[in-house]
Amino acid sequence: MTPTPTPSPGRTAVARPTGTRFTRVLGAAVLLGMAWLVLFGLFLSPNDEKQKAGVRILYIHVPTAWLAYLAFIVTGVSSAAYLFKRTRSLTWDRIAGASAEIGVLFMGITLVTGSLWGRISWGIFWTWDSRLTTTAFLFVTYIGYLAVRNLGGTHQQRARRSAIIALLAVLEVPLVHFSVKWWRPLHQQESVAEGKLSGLMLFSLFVGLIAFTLLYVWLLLHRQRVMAMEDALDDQGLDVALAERRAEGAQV
Amino acid sequence: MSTWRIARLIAAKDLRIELRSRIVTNQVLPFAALVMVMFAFALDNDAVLTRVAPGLVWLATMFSMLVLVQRAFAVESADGALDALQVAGVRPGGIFLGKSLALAIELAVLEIVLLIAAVVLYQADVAGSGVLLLVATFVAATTGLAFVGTLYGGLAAGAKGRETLLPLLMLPVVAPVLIGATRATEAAFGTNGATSSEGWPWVGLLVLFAALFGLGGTLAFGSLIDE
Amino acid sequence: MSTWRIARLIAAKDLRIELRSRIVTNQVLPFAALVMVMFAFALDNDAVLTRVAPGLVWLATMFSMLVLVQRAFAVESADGALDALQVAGVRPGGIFLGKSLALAIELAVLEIVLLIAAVVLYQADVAGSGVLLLVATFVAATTGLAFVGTLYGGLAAGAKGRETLLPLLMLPVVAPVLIGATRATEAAFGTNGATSSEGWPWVGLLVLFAALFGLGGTLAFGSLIDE
Amino acid sequence: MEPVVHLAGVVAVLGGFPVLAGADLRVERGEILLLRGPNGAGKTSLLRLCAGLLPVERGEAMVLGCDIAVDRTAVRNRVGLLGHANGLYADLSVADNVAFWGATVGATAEEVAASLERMGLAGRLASVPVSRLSAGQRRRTALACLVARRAELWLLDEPHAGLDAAGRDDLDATLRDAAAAGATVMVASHELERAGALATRVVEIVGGQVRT
Amino acid sequence: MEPVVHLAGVVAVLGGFPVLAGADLRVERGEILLLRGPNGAGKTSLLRLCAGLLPVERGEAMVLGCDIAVDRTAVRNRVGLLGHANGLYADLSVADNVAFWGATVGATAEEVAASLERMGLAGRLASVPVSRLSAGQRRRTALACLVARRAELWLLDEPHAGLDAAGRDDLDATLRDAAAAGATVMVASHELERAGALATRVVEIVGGQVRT
Ligand code: HEM
Ligand SMILES: Nc1ncnc2c1ncn2[C@@H]1O[C@H](COP(=O)(O)OP(=O)(O)OP(=O)(O)O)[C@@H](O)[C@H]1O
Ligand SMILES: Nc1ncnc2c1ncn2[C@@H]1O[C@H](COP(=O)(O)OP(=O)(O)OP(=O)(O)O)[C@@H](O)[C@H]1O
Ligand SMILES: [Mg+2]
Ligand SMILES: [Mg+2]
Repeated sequence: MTPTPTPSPGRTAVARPTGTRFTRVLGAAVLLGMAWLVLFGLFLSPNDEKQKAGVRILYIHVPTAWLAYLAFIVTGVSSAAYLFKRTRSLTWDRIAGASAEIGVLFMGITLVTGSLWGRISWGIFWTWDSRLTTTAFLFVTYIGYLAVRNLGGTHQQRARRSAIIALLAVLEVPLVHFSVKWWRPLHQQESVAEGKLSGLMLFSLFVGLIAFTLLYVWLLLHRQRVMAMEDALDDQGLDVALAERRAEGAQV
Repeated sequence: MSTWRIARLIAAKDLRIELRSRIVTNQVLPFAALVMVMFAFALDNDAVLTRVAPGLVWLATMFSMLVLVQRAFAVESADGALDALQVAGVRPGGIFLGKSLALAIELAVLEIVLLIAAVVLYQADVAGSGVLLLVATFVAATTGLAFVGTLYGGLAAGAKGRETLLPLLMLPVVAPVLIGATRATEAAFGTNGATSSEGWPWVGLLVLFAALFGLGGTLAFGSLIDE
Repeated sequence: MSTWRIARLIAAKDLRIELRSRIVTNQVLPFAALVMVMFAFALDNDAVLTRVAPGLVWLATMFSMLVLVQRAFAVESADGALDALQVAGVRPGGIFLGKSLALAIELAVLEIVLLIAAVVLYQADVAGSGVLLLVATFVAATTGLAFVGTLYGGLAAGAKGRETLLPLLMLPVVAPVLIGATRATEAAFGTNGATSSEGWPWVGLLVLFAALFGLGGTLAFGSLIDE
Repeated sequence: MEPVVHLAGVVAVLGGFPVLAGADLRVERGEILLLRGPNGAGKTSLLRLCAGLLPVERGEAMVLGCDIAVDRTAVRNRVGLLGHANGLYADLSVADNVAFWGATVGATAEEVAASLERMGLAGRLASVPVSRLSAGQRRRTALACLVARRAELWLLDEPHAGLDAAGRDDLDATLRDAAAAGATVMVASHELERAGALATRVVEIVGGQVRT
Repeated sequence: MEPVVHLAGVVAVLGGFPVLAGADLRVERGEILLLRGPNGAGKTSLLRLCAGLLPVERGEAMVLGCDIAVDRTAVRNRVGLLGHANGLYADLSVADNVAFWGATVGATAEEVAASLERMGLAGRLASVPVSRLSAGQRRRTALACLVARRAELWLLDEPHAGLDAAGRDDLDATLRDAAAAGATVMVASHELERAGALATRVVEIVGGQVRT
């Protein structure tokens, strides 16, 4: 990630746009990747013998799920990086926050696509399969995490609080991943890893994976820069507020 | 100043506080949804679930309601505002109706979400004819719950250890609502082959209940809240 | 002053407050029992009940626990005592351990009652061999719950709308405990023909969980509570 | 003319403790009465009793012509009480709070604005939520709410506490005006110089009784 | 000798509002410093900052030789704070409260008894639960807890408010003794006569700054 300097002179920070050449190229790549995903996912890849065209949901469902994992892990790692004295910087906190937001978004997509798929292949939107439930919990946990980020206090307080929550929350990811092993599942077992997918399906899945990965990185970069600017704005607002506050004295 | 104007005044105040603090939308709703998920998980067994879905909707409503009522009176007794209200000569009946109104509105929002959750999560679905019944049930039950909640919330507000006294006081009283609403909802959902016609008597019970506590509260609230 | 001595000091204080106010015994216990009865109402169907009894015990525990945790921190933040505690330089780790300890003791009392209630109400019965498993489960789960409760209770104590933020934060996290404890208890009760040997892995999970939050809390509590 | 407050041998009990142990007091219309006395003497209790918040155990107590030993609620909408607590809604803004309490007696927007003005809360502070005020600013807000209530009998419990010099002047002026306009004021306070200068009469309360 | 409190251009923020807007202050050992200033000036904020309860946003702040801008927790067990709130446990008796706070610094039973004595709480009141005390009696209890804490730096926010004449004398005596014994005392108050007589130095706070 390209770290943004902690925003002391707010104005300059705000004047700077969130795009750089790199992110523009990246954005183009994202569009391209999505186009490929549509091409392969909807047209080139074959129907599944059991699930017919329904299987095509896979190309969104699984990548978003995995990217959500990644996002949450990134949140955890950068939270740790923040807590670790020598690397302490609000940039880590912002990355953590941004990543969590994207993760929640992706996990949401997983849930929606999943339940749609469930309607198709199981005939129901939702069931108390272990993976589905644990996924739901993971989703809520990170909503809670975002709520904690909004508790207020100084930036440092926000960072410290949420970092701890993040470190505790990330432990749920393996819980979701292995849930299919631990509890009687209805949900798919590991099928990709065991190579149960036909070549073209697998390829389409990887296209999707790459496309969403690019999207994730792109979103992350922009989001955390926007956050940096928000923080900068706070500080800038503080300068104005300080002037007013001092004026209180004069008028007395 | 008429009791009714005071009620409006207080309901408006409570709702404004809610708007400012966003508690219901940001926290109670997720909580309620979560409660449903918890139930579902604790009894993970679809056969069971769909059968008991109506009951769970109401259980979840009730637990979330406990939170709401607590909040509603925490706001009053935090800084001795309840005293001030009394001295302000605000008619107890007015306070009661006002707070009930606000509570009912918040509850309604809550239940709609829970209902949707139930339909999605537990694959409960409403038989066409049942819709009317369902609406009737919800209106009656909500009113009743709001009245009971306010009545006992007010009673507990004075006492110390409020947060724990409240559930104790409320749950047993609410049991009839729970049963009535559950049965009526089952009828509406057509669970266990119940037909909506079977539901209406229950709605009757709910209405009776609501009327009873509405009246009781309006009359008795004064002597309940003043220490 | 050692962290542990402070923990004992605070636990003693909390328990004394409890003794004086009799909240757990007079209010939370009945509440918990009530919750069980409510469940019984909501899903009145013996076949189902016995099957889901273990899950219900833990659901009830959790809801009662929400009440307890709220109370535990209402006591602190009512008159700004949490501030005072911090200024008193009382080590956050100590506060955490102390309040967890008190909470765990209160929870234990609670669970025993619930368990008995379950056995009586739902005709659940413990397979002789399961007793040890059951005890282990309860100890591990209780510790875990106490840690989680204290951790998030402390976090929410500063925030406004505390009473509602708490459940949102806590429930998803305690879900694993709920699952683990339920499965282990099922094994102990021999529900659905589970044998107690199946239970032990779950106890392992519970212990892991408790250790995790115990450690996390002791280290991180300070930065969570300071506003 | 009948007194605004007339207590004879009033006994009041809280949790088994006689907070008032036979209090006799007579307050005429337009008076500003200062209640002084050591901590735990019963000043707050006396004020709360006059406001109809504390049941009369024994003795007779007439307030504004109502016998509060019989019916405590009758007087309520005619008295205004500022206790040790402020009775404000922390999530609402200063203006919203004053507006609400004003509305309970049907005060108009102008009257509300006037009350804010009176306690120096117009301007930036008016729109700040109470949860973000300093102690003294909260006290001012509570006073503004009281002013907006336009009561016949004002009961104030240590109103000066927490107020700065300007606030105290605002307060004293407000109370004098109220008394001049025919209201009756009872103030419990430990700031004898300040409150003494304000009061038209001083009584001392000791051990739940009024010493005369 | 280094100062007990040394603030230079300290800025502190609450909910986006700069409660302290560049405060400079230097307090020597053994001083009794009076902080005066209008409501909302920042007195409470300043005291809370010195107690390590309010994070330092900008500027440098040394308290008892610890840099609280870096680590706020270091000073905590060496300062004692009496805020607007009392920080008491309502269900516990007066004695239990004081004993608990005393225990946090390992005070002996004698020292606890002495602190109760000091604030005139020995006897009946000692065993009464705080929830049944009058406002002033609670304030006394809070002060007794503070005394039992034997801090190096005492921070008091309007300690006189709510105390009766006797209580104020007890308080002043206590603070003088503490200062004489080498502690440092900072008092925020609006009761300028009373607190002014007590203080060895007075500074005025306005608009989040210390006016000199
Ligand atoms: C709401 C319902 C659903 C949710 C919440 C959900 C959630 C998830 C999650 C979190 C993963 C990532 C698993 C991991 O690798 O750790 C996943 C993977 C997968 N899901 Fe779903 N899913 C749902 C429904 C479905 C349905 C209906 C199907 C197909 C019948 C399906 C098929 C798959 C497949 C094939 C994978 C890849 C498995 C692997 O190789 O690991 N899912 N799902
Ligand atoms: N939580 C908060 N959020 C935002 N602003 C706050 C908050 N608390 C206090 N303030 C503001 O900070 C300023 C200083 O508050 P502070 O309590 O320090 O004043 P003070 O000098 O103690 O006043 P008083 O004499 O009334 O106690 C006030 O203007 C107040 O409005
Ligand atoms: N809830 C209660 N239960 C039992 N006794 C109480 C209760 N509240 C107050 N008391 C006792 O009643 C007496 C009078 O209390 P009150 O608050 O009227 O005193 P006060 O004159 O206002 O004192 P202060 O100057 O400290 O405010 C006190 O001795 C107190 O201990
Ligand atoms: Mg008093
Ligand atoms: Mg202050």
